[in-house]
Amino acid sequence: PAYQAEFDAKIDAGGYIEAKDWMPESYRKTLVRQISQHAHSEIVGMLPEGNWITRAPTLKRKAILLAKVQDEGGHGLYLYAAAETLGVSRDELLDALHSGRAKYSSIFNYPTLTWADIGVVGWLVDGAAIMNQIPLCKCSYGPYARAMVRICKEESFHQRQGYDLLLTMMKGTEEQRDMVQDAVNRWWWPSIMMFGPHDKDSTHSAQSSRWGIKRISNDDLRQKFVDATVEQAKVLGVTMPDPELKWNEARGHYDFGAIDWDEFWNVVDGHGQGNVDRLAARVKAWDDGAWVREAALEYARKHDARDSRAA
Amino acid sequence: PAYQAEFDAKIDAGGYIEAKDWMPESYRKTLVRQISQHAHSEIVGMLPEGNWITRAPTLKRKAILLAKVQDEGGHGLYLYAAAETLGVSRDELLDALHSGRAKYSSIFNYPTLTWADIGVVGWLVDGAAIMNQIPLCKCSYGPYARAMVRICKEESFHQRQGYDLLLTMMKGTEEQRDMVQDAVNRWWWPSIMMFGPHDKDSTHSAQSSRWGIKRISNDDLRQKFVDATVEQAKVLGVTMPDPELKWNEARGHYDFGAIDWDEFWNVVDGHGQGNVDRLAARVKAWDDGAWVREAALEYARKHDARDSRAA
Amino acid sequence: MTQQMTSPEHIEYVLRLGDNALILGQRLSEWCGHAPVLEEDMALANMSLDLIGQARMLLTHAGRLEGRGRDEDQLAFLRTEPNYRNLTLCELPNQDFGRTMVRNFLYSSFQKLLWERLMTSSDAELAAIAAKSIKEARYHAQHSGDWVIRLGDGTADSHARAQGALDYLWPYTAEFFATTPVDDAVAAAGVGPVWSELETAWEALVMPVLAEATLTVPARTPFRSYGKFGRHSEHMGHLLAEMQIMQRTYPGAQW
Amino acid sequence: MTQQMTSPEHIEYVLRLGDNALILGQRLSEWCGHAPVLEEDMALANMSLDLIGQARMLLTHAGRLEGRGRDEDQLAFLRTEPNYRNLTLCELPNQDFGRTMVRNFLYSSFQKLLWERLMTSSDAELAAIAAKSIKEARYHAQHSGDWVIRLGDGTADSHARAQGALDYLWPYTAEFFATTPVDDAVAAAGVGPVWSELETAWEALVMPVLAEATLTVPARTPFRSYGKFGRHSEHMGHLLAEMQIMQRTYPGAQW
Repeated sequence: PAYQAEFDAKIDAGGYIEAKDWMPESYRKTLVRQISQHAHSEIVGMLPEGNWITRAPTLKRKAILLAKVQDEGGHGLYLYAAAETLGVSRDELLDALHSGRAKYSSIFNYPTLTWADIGVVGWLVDGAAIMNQIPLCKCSYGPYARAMVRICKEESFHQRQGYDLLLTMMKGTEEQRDMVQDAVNRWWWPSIMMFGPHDKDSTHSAQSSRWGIKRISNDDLRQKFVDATVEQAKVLGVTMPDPELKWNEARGHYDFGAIDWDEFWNVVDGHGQGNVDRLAARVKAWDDGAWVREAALEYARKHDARDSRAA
Repeated sequence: PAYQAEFDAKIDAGGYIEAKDWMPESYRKTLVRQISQHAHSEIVGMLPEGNWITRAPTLKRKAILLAKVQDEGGHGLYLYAAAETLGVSRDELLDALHSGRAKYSSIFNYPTLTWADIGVVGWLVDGAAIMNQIPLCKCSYGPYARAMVRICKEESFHQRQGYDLLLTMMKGTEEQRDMVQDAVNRWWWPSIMMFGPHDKDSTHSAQSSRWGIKRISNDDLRQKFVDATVEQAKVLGVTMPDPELKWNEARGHYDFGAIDWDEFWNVVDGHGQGNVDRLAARVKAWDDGAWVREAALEYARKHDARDSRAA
Repeated sequence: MTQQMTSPEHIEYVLRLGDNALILGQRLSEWCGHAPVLEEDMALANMSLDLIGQARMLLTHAGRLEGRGRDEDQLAFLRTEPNYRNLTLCELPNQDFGRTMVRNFLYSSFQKLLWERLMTSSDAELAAIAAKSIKEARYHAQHSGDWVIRLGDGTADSHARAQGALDYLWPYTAEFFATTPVDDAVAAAGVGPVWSELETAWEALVMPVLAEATLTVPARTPFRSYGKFGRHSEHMGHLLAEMQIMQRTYPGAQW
Repeated sequence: MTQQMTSPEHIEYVLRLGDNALILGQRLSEWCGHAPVLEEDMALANMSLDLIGQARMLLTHAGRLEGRGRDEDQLAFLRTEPNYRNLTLCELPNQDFGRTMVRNFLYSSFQKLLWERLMTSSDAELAAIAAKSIKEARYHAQHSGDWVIRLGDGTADSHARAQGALDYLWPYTAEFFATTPVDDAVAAAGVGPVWSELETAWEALVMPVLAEATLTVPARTPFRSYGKFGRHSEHMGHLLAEMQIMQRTYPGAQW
């Protein structure tokens, strides 16, 4: 209880909780769930973009995409490291992913069908991710907050690159413009679903908000994203697949149509073959790599043994 | 000895030995080696052509190539069946192939690098094969002779299709004609090596000739092939990569340059990564299919058991 | 050439039939030389050949209906991905022999029903193609159905693989029966059936075989695939890259 | 731009360097998301990125030397197979992590020697590229060499896999040192070394690591591969079909 009071005071003062500090078990659990889910999303998220690396249309774009996917691997690393400060190992977390117990952002279950998807994923998906993540840079858990600062910086770079890719395509042939519009049509609704259920249907928000893990509500973030993105769409010359999308002078915001939550929950619940394929790809990589990890361990064991004999 | 005399008489009279007939052990062994080597060549030979099925430039050509490769599988089947009449099982023969004990025609270790290779393989490789095989249609072992009749008929159909493919390409663009010439450059020498060593260096010929398993000498068949093929090359408009190739009025045949037998023996002895890749592909197919073969056996076993219980 | 009955829906319907045959034929052709036994190498090549043959007739017919001078090869090799109308099921990777056979069974059972109905199409050319193709579909369904039973009721390993294949593929069969205005228009013109009407008959064909194979049919989920509407899986682009490369590299050349 | 020293051999020599980087970079990029541990996902992406970066500089330079207005992308994506001059080793499929690492080690050890020599090239642009690339090659050789040792001297299984990888790849390394008139001409102009001269130094680099990895170096066989002469393996066509498809499908488009 004394610990609890100290913890609460630190939270209320806007201070950071560090790994060595006492924290309530539910705080720890919530953070592990949230950070690992985010880490898993980064590494699963390498797959839809990785799908186009070998077919990138120019060497410059191939290099940009490679660097981006590499950054995502890096984000996964920071985040697993942040989760490890809370007393779980990366292997345990990966096991939860591979066995289907842990979740990752269901946005990555959607397929990347054309090169324009690479641009749209950068623009909309990374854009929505940043909107979600910026508040986390000031979240109450220090290691997570510091990881998010670095991640947000890189993500906004990725978003600009995605947008630049689309600008180039929109200046190209009619076929290229159609490709961009088609990709926007497929990714728009999934992107705005990335902010999660409406506030009234959201379970974790109150407690998380108290802890400074979730500082802004789903609906507020979503509105912010829509407002920013619709303006960018105008510059780009694409239209969002939502006839109800229009500026509301009174609210000072864009109104938009009703979200198809059945679709959202279907994808979250894994009733998508995308989920099956993504998970199978991760599990296969892990299983195929088992002999490599074992070899590295065995080599280290042998050489530690030799070294200590020599000593 | 009485059996031997009867066997010799039948051979001398140009009659057929059948599976149930007595035959010398060395005759049986020679035939098993020759027939199984031929069977293996057919199924390994599916690989270099199979390499282009998914990339065939038109649907018509894709269908022709599929049918051809299917025919080769069929030849493999007839030949394994002919070998089985001599008391070896297909599984034993395949085991000898997979373990590297049995040989197959080393021509199939060469890669198919462009679509023109598909035509040239039909024209030159099947052409040389037919030249080798026609005498076998009258060989002394009945089941083998009958298999060869059917095979030769189909092979000459394939050869015409290959030639037709090349004629079409030669009527096309300069790029297409270059592709054909390049393929001819790569396949010409390997094709004429298909007739084996010069008669003076050939080990099996005398006995095989006595048995009617090998009726015409390597060098005679090779000459016949060169004479026929050079004329076809003229019609096609390609040149063979042999500056010494020219009509010899006195001999009534084409003279040609010296064969690089080092190259021949390197490829026969498997000092080619082609050999490694082809064999690996066959072994992988066999190993990957083990569970299917086991399932079929187990299903048959269970249902035979059920049927006999029911009876 | 039956110009009076041609409509965009009619063309799309024929293209869809042709693309199914083309794309599954392409997939099956990848097996060439890699099957578990020689007899299956030949059977798979043979089924691929049947499907490529169907694709040739159907795409040629679609090109004529369209009237823009596109032949079978231009349609087969020079469209972009969203213009292919095949079922997603057809483009999925072969994976192992089990998945290949379960797919062939699910698909060719459906095709059998389709060709039966198309034999009386008001489009005489399509009816003729159906009359030829139905025999092939019957053989494909028989051959793959026999394997589904052997694998499902074989060893523990083969049962697990066959069940895994069915679990993986089953959700994609919902697409067979997804309603579309194209079907309604085509049915109204007597060209062919609305595919959703075939669901009951299809289940009556496949369920007994799956039962004999001791396989458990998965429950339907809300998952839907959209290949026949032109929205494909990630696998399609890789398949097309390989299939199209010659025509893309040498535009206009004769082969 | 050093026009006075440009010869067809010079262009081909630079193209060969560029194609090595391009094709191995393409292969390594296939690993993305599929490596044994996350750190290796990043390392492989990083090495691929280094190689694509080298390819961009080298192909741009080759295009300028050629003077026909071809940029890096036209050279990377719009040549036909025999015009690619990479070593066959670079185009072989990745297969498992072991084969990938053994290849990287054999190749980057060679590349390290090459860049060292090219830092003093009479072609100033090439010398500048070499100065940048040598750091990358050093890292690649270090990273892959560490893995070769760990895998070779790890478990029985990893030893067998590493040995199998070495047995498979070793024959292709003879191509590094195959003599060609191109090298002679280029060496005479001071542009770069004759590759065959590097054999002893290369063996001095790789042998100790292979020995520490407890691997047996196969005997040289008469087998020769000819990728750098434009005659590739069957694997190359499939790699190119995938790599080129966008440029082949949308000629002239900007991306």
